[in-house]
Amino acid sequence: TGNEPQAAVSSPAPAATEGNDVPGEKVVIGFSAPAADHGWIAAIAKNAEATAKRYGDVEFRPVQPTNDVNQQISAVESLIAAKVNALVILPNDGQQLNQIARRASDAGIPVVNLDRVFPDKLSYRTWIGGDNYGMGVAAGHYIGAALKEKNVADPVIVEIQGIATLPLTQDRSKGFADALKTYGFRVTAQQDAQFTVETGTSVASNLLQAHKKIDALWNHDDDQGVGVLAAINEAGRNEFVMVGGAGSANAMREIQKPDSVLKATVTYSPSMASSAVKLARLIAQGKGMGDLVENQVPQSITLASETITRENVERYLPLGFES
Amino acid sequence: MSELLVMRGIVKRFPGVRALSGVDFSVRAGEVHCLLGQNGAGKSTLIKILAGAHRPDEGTVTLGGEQVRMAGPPDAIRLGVATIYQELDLVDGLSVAENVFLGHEHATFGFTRRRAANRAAAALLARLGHPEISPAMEVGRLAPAGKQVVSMARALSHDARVIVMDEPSAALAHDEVRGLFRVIRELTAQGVAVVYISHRLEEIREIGDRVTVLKDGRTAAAGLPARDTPTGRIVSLMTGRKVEYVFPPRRVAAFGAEVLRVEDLTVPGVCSGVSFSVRAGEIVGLAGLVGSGRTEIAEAVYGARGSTGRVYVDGRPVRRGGVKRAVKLGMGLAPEERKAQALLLEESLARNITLGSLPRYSRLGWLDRRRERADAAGQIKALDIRPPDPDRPVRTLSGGNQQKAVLARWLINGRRLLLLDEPTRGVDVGARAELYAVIRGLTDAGIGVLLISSEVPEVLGLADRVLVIREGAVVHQADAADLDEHRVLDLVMAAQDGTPHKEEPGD
Amino acid sequence: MTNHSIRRPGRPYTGAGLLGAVGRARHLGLVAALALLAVVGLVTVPETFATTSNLVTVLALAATIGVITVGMTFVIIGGGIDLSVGAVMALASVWATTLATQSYGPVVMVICAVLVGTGAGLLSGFLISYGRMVPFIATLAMLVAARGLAERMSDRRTQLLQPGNSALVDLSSGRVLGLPPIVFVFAAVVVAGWVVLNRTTFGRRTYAVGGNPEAAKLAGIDVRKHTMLLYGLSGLCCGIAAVIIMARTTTGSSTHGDLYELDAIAAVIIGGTLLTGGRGTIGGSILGLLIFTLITNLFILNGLNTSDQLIAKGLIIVIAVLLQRRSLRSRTQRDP
Amino acid sequence: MTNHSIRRPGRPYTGAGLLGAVGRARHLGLVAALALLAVVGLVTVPETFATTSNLVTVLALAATIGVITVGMTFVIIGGGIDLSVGAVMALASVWATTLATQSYGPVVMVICAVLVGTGAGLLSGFLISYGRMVPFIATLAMLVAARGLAERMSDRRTQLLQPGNSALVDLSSGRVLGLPPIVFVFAAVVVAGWVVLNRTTFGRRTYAVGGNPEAAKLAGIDVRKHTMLLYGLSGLCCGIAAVIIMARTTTGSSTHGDLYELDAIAAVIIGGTLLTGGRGTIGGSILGLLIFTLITNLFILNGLNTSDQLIAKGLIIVIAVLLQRRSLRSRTQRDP
Ligand SMILES: Nc1ncnc2c1ncn2[C@@H]1O[C@H](COP(=O)(O)OP(=O)(O)OP(=O)(O)O)[C@@H](O)[C@H]1O
Ligand SMILES: Nc1ncnc2c1ncn2[C@@H]1O[C@H](COP(=O)(O)OP(=O)(O)OP(=O)(O)O)[C@@H](O)[C@H]1O
Ligand SMILES: [Mg+2]
Ligand SMILES: [Mg+2]
Repeated sequence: TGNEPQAAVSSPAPAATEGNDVPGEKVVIGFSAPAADHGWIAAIAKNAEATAKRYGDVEFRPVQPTNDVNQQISAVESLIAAKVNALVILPNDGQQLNQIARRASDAGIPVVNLDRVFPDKLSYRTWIGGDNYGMGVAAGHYIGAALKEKNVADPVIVEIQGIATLPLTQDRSKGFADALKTYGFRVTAQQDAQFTVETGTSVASNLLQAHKKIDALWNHDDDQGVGVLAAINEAGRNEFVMVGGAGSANAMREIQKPDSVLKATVTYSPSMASSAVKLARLIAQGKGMGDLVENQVPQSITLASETITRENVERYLPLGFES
Repeated sequence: MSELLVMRGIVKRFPGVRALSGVDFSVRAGEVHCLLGQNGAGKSTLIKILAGAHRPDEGTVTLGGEQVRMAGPPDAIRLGVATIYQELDLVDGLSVAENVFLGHEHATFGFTRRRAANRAAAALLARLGHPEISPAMEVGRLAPAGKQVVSMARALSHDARVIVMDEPSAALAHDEVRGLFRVIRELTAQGVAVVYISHRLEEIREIGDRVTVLKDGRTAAAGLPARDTPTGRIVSLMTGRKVEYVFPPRRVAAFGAEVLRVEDLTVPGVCSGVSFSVRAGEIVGLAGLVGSGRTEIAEAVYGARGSTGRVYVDGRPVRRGGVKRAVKLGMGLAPEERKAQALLLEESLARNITLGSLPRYSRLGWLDRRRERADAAGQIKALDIRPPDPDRPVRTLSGGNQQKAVLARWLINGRRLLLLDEPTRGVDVGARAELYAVIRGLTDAGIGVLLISSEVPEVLGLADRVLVIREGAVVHQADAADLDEHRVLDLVMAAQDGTPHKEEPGD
Repeated sequence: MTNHSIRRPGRPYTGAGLLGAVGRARHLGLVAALALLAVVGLVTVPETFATTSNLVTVLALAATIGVITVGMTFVIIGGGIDLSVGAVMALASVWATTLATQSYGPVVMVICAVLVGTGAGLLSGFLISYGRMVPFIATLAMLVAARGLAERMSDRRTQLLQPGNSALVDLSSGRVLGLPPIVFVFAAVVVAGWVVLNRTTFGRRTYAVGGNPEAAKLAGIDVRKHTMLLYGLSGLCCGIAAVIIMARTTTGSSTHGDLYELDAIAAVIIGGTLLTGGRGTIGGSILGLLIFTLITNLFILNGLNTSDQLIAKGLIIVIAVLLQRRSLRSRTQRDP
Repeated sequence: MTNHSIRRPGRPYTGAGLLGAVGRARHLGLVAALALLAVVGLVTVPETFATTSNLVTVLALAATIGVITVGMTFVIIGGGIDLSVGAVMALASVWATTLATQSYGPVVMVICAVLVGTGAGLLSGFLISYGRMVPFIATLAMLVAARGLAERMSDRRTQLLQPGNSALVDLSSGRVLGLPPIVFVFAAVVVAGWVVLNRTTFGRRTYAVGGNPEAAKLAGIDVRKHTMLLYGLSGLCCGIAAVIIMARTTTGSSTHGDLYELDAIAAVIIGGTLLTGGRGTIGGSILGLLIFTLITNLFILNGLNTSDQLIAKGLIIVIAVLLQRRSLRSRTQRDP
């Protein structure tokens, strides 16, 4: 929804970190992420860049985003060769890029691993990312509770995943299934889309045909959710509860509407990219995190996955990303 | 009589070749003007300039007293010049009627009026003596002769002042040429000028009024009377030397052992129960009308077409395993449509020549390119292929030289048996005589030849023995010396009412 | 004269009346494959498959690529190929949903999408016919550039339709005679495509340009202009497809139509159009497309997972084509 | 022998020694484009572009698709097309990294990848030559099925190399004469491809089969078998590429090689090989590929934003091709 004027970059106000925000030594931060072919990743890239720009002591060096692992490896290689002071990497696949991250670390360049995790702890200095499993759990709990409340027995629960081959998708689904199990429910049907609006529409419209009555639907990604909602409206269906994922501004506005099937979304905020750049700067400058006692930035930071509903949506709106 | 069309000082250069270097050519209304010349003399190039398909580098074209400049084929069509090209210029996926009217369709606001087009096409086809060709039929399903008829219908469909025909008879059978001539006479009677290109001198004698001879891209002689100029003079104008338009003498010695033996060959729907044999040193000719199934017989013998029956080369069976086995056993086929079936047009002459004998030049798959080139060059010289440049893409050679390249492919490779399907189609008089000598020379070396030709004199003159094919069956078999043209034509065209022709034993 | 004597009897020329029958026979394999899929649907998911709403869903799904497939059929019959269709559709959808365009209302948006599509198509066509570029490369360049431009224009965001323009959404969610209007748009494009291809000089010349460009040129056809127009037509179809996708997803986005080129080309080729040009039918392409769409629909109705879907899809393609080949072979027997 | 007598004087025999010169002339446009890119690199990012490590990066990146491009060149010269390359590479990488295979050590893994690739290629080839399927469709089916199978085998997970098999990783991270071994693998495949295409009967037949299959058949070449072998060769290259990608990423995955088919085909065509078959060179394909790789590299070094990159890439493709066309036209003038 790029039609609205761009909301301010979603990152927490630098209140307590005042001390850390004073200019330090000049550092070059390299940044590599998958191709920004959908809203969430686009928000990641934008947040990272915008945050970097706010610091006079940071030279931001993004490389061509790509969905090809082979190319991302080369991109990171070129950053290593350019001897940047720190690297922020959101790999297409943590395992496939592990080797090159490891090479960076071995070359003395601290790597801030964003979101998709490298299997080898020697490959990165700090990991920051969302909680995919937790997302599934949050969505599962919301749906489980809602259905229990309505006293539905043997509910039809449909899940629309993102790209099926990503580990994060598998984590989300596992969390979702595990949480549902605690209510004695299970997923009736599961299909994967490609994180794009259009694939969301086609998968959803077919799924709606397969199940004439649905009780709950979890869609992993609010970007493709635009398409899923379009398909639901087109089919004129509203008998079920829908939960989204990631927390886009658009989804939040939808949640605000009383008649929308979208009742909630579980966050997976791209603000993590802003934090990652901040962390990279601190690490490169040898600083710690102001609020913490330690002198150094921690080794891993997992964002909580929060559940946004009509009750609390006002609070989250400013953080929502425009998909 | 005034000249309707005058071309003066026409020069056309292609990269590396000067196809025309100053041609003068003029045609009167109501005459049939024949254009003669060896392969590569520049006939097709000249008429393509007339048709607007090529732009001349120098020279002028005057039509009806006005100098014209043609930017493309539409200009020529508008000025009243219609052309039947040497290479069939039809679209296989369209119907006969659509091909006839391609570019000037019967249409209202862009919507085609198919009924009107079909009717008009049917009328044209009937005028050409082919009412049996349906205007709605897909052209791709027609035999070459049928396509030629459609090309002619297209030329007639334009209200033309000049109709150019580039070797229209090459794909036609004897009686079809007759139909063509009737139409040409009708046209000239209406004052249309016809430019007629052919390598068959008899045709020129019959239909032509005047003759212009091209040689090496220049006008060697213009406006000769077609009927009275002695053949020797025409040939020497074309070739620059004296060529005897005669067939080489037959061998008198006895033939060798049987090279090819065909028993009970049947191609479903085309031919059935065909049996014959070819002996070493013998030329066996297949005479028949277009569509009688001669090509299919040759292809079936060669293993390129599904069939039943038995084929032996030197007593060894050639069945299953297809063409590869046939080639291995020493057969070679020069197919009827050389561009579509024989040549790699973009590849060099040398590579085309050695295509059939790659195993000869390879050791463990590795090519001995020096020997390959040397052998190819040898054949180019032996057959006098012009220009004698082994690296020139075959596409840029004239038709006759392309045909020689196909022959060279098999000569290089020491064959036991050659199947030649219309080997002289589109080949000029001089080259033809050379080809005849080459073919005869092969048999002297002990090779057997199966010759298919639609020109009866050629079959009679070159073959030792003739098989007459009608509707896919051998209806007669005799020594060539015992047959004459009338007898053969009688045999090939005999009505289907249980004709009394008995099969006679060979020899 | 005596010509009848030179034709072997028993081998009649296929006359006009028979052409239709041949046409039908030509698609026999495809129709068989489609019928087979329908039977599979009726057997495995009887209660959901044959419902009106499911058939509407299949048609609505087919509509977007379907419209593109019509344009692609023209291009391929004309001897070319258009890899840029998905990207051009995305660009058209993005351009039509910019705030500036949206402020003029739905009609202008539709016109904008169609113009952008046609313009992009004509540009590819220009590069191919006057710039003498290979179609594969020129349209690949257009693919890359159009996606890039779409990303730039949209700042990589999904552009939602403004509330005032919901008339556009009614194209998909409204019902006319029980069907969403986009299905009629799809049908109209198919019919128009068929008429143009079979009943106009433009269509017939397309066969000539693809089948034998040299002959077409000699017949006085402006092959270059015609080629350019073919790509323009394909672009026009992409523009219409953009309208459909906007109606269906309520958005314009640079990610729309990813890999549509492969699906459209595959549908055209399965439908019996030759990649070498000069032959093909709109009907075959649409049948090919419906097969693809139905396969996906059946898989999802049956709850198959995507990996298995992929394997099965590969097998089905092979089987459908082999079936078709068999039905073709029995008509025109060829040499081995 | 007596060759000198029949040669036209002004036109020297293009023997082995001169082949290079002709090759250079033929690819003049490509070389110019490459040089232009190099100049752009030297001007915009002088301190990073011309470093050894950057050149190694470029070559290592080019290696995977490069190997595939060699196979693709054969297939396209032979008149076909192979859409399945990326998927077959992925399948080979997954198969070779299953735990069962990994337990036999790196040598078996390499053999496994190569065999799987070749097998898949031969299967496509079989469908095309003996099943008479259109190459586009047969290899599309193989693409879909191979990805599905790879997803199934790997359970959609990325399969890491076991520590015991790190010898494979050395192919990418080790250095021989200052270069990673995969660069030598790439070079070896290119040289082998060139030799086979230009110096063996197999290569000569490939041109014949692609240029005029009917003529090839009548000249005694087993066109079907040869066609099948061509796809087998392409599959073999995919197997080798799988080894390279395993070395580079330390993983096997069903997502490897996504859309490599487009890149490889584009490189081949930019390199001057005709999609209609019968003509083309390995050298051109590799130049085409290096251009693509260099463009990417320059973009990375310059930190351009993606959308602009896409637009620029589209323009560069057009310019490179037009450049090449110009250099070609000046050599062989055409009629209007
Ligand atoms: N497009 C072309 N490019 C290069 N050379 C050409 C081209 N067309 C014709 N030529 C050359 O021009 C010369 C004249 O060819 P043309 O086809 O006019 O001969 P022709 O008299 O029609 O011969 P034929 O009797 O064999 O048809 C030949 O040397 C031929 O190789
Ligand atoms: N591939 C084909 N499919 C259908 N019919 C064919 C095919 N090839 C040939 N025919 C038909 O078979 C018949 C025999 O043709 P064939 O070419 O053998 O005749 P021919 O005696 O060799 O005459 P020509 O002088 O033209 O070579 C013709 O009626 C022709 O139309
Ligand atoms: Mg000629
Ligand atoms: Mg014949």
